[in-house]
Amino acid sequence: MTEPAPVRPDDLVRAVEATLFAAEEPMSAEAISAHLGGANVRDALAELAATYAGRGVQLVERGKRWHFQTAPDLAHLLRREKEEVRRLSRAATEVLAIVAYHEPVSRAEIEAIRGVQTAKGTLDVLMEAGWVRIAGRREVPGRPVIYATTPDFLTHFGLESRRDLPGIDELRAAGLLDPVEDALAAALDGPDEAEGEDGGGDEEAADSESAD
Amino acid sequence: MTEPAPVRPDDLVRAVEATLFAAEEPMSAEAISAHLGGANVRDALAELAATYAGRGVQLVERGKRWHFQTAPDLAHLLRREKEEVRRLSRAATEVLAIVAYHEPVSRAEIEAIRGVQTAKGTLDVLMEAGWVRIAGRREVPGRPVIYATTPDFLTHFGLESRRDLPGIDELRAAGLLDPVEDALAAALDGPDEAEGEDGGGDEEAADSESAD
Amino acid sequence: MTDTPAITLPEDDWQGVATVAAGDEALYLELDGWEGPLDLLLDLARRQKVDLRRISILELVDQYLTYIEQAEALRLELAADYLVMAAWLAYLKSALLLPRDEQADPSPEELALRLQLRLQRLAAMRDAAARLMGRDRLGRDVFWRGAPEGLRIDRKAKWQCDWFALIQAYGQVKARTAPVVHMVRDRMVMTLDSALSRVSSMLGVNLDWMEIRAFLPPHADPRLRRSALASSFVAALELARLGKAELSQDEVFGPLMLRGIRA
Repeated sequence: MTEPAPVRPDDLVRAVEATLFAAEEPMSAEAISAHLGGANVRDALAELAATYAGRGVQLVERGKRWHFQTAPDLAHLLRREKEEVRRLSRAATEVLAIVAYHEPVSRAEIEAIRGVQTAKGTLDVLMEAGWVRIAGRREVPGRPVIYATTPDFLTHFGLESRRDLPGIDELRAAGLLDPVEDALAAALDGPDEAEGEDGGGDEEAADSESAD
Repeated sequence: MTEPAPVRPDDLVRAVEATLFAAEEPMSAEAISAHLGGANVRDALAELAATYAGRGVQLVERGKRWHFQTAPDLAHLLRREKEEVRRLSRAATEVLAIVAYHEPVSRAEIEAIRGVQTAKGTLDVLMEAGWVRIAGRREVPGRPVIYATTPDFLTHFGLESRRDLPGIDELRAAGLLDPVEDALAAALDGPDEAEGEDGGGDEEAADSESAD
Repeated sequence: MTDTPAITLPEDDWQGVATVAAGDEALYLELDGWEGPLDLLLDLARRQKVDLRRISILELVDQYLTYIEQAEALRLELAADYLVMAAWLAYLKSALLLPRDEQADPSPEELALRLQLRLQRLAAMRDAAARLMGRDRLGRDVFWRGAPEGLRIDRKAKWQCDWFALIQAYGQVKARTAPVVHMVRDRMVMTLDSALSRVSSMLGVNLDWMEIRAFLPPHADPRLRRSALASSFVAALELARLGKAELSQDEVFGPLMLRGIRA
């Protein structure tokens, strides 16, 4: 057998459906296409997602990768006796949130937000879980390693992209994702802002942020 | 997890769908029912099977147990074959030639002709390539397996039949039977000396050698 | 900024200590559970039950210092960073209460604001983490297919070999393993005696250097030529030994030159 023959259009939706059903991992549109002899699968994916919407099984996109999963509202029926999900320490959940909302972020920046040193094992646990990866080094003195989340993180937490992180727009608008120094400078700047860093100042920050 | 509450009828089809999707093994109707708080799932199973009929994924019953599977006509999508062109090794080429000239031939005979031991893998490669097959056993003590070429062998090498293989005399005339050492010596010798015992044959062999 | 730090709230909004008093014991037992002073401060601030932007830094400082003092009274061992924070907060409190010193830089209000901003950020991430963990998580709330068939790509070798390689291989097997037969053939030879007489007579008529091949009989059968060459060479050595000829060869395997010596 030579290179797979391109799949005919009328079979394409079925082929994409079967491929994703059989796959053991989420697949990008490119990977599906490569598997199916180079067919354009965008429309088929959209059609399938619409077909499955509202069913007990759904087709979802997470970080540009697609997979089938059970509908969230049926969780109570499917939850198994032994939970498959790794229990994270409070420190690990906080670090994960900080990485997700601030990425890419260095360890020093994580520690500045948490006010404590981060145990070596904390980031390791998140990397072992496949949710956090090293994303390079920051080009500042010392060239610290910086961390970011992975596609598996989005898959696990049911996020189509980082924009879906809960409350990220509000946090950004409130300046709560900016470093303390920036927020301090903004608060101490004009007399208006200084008047109420608790009030109008923040709202102005929100406006300017959302205009971005 | 406590006892699952009975599922409302309108959700039952979705629940059965999700349950079977997430199940690691095929489930009987009774098992599904027990999982869903005792609901009668027969109608739901029938409805689901009808819904999925003709899709890329199907709900099938096998020995009273239900499971989802990829549509049989799309099974080829699950196992893609990718071909890589590889050149036959020198040893395998020799073994193939010996089988072609001497078939049917046992491994011991191949080794006797080659003058070296033949790795088991070499014959396996030739059989994987589809050029050599097991042609039975020789009725001698030990009943060794004997090998012969296949029709694919003739096709691949563009031969009408094995009789098209050049005979020993033709090989000799082409200088292909000259031992490598002799041909080399002839090539290094002066033209006058080459005149000697072996005549012009050496020079032809030398040419073919140097053409390699 | 006004004289009173904006972050300080009216007294009547403050209701912290009463609730904490009952929980004293629990608080101490939890001390190990806090991840550092900022964590403890955030917990205390949240007990004020107001928006973090409106907490009273002064009250917060008092509460923190109270707990540290009580912990010390109970001889609980406190990590150094808790004590460092206590010292810093004590300084902050005094600076906030004292008449404003224009020279102070950074101003106590700025320090208080910085602390407040840090608490806000930590609180924001703590909330975000909780919301994240509460999402529909794979393997807990939503599930993969339980038994996917899996996609496999089998790599299959497509073997290549051509006709010439095949017969060449066979030829070489035959050549390599053909029994080597030595047959002594009845061959034409030139004896040493005849070579001696032929070479010495030719040297007599020619004074120049001559290549040894020139002494061989012309138009000889090729099989005879080889024998003649060998015999003539030995004859040349013999003549040289007798002082009747000179031999010269400029390089190894080069032409062997021969010249007669007049007696």
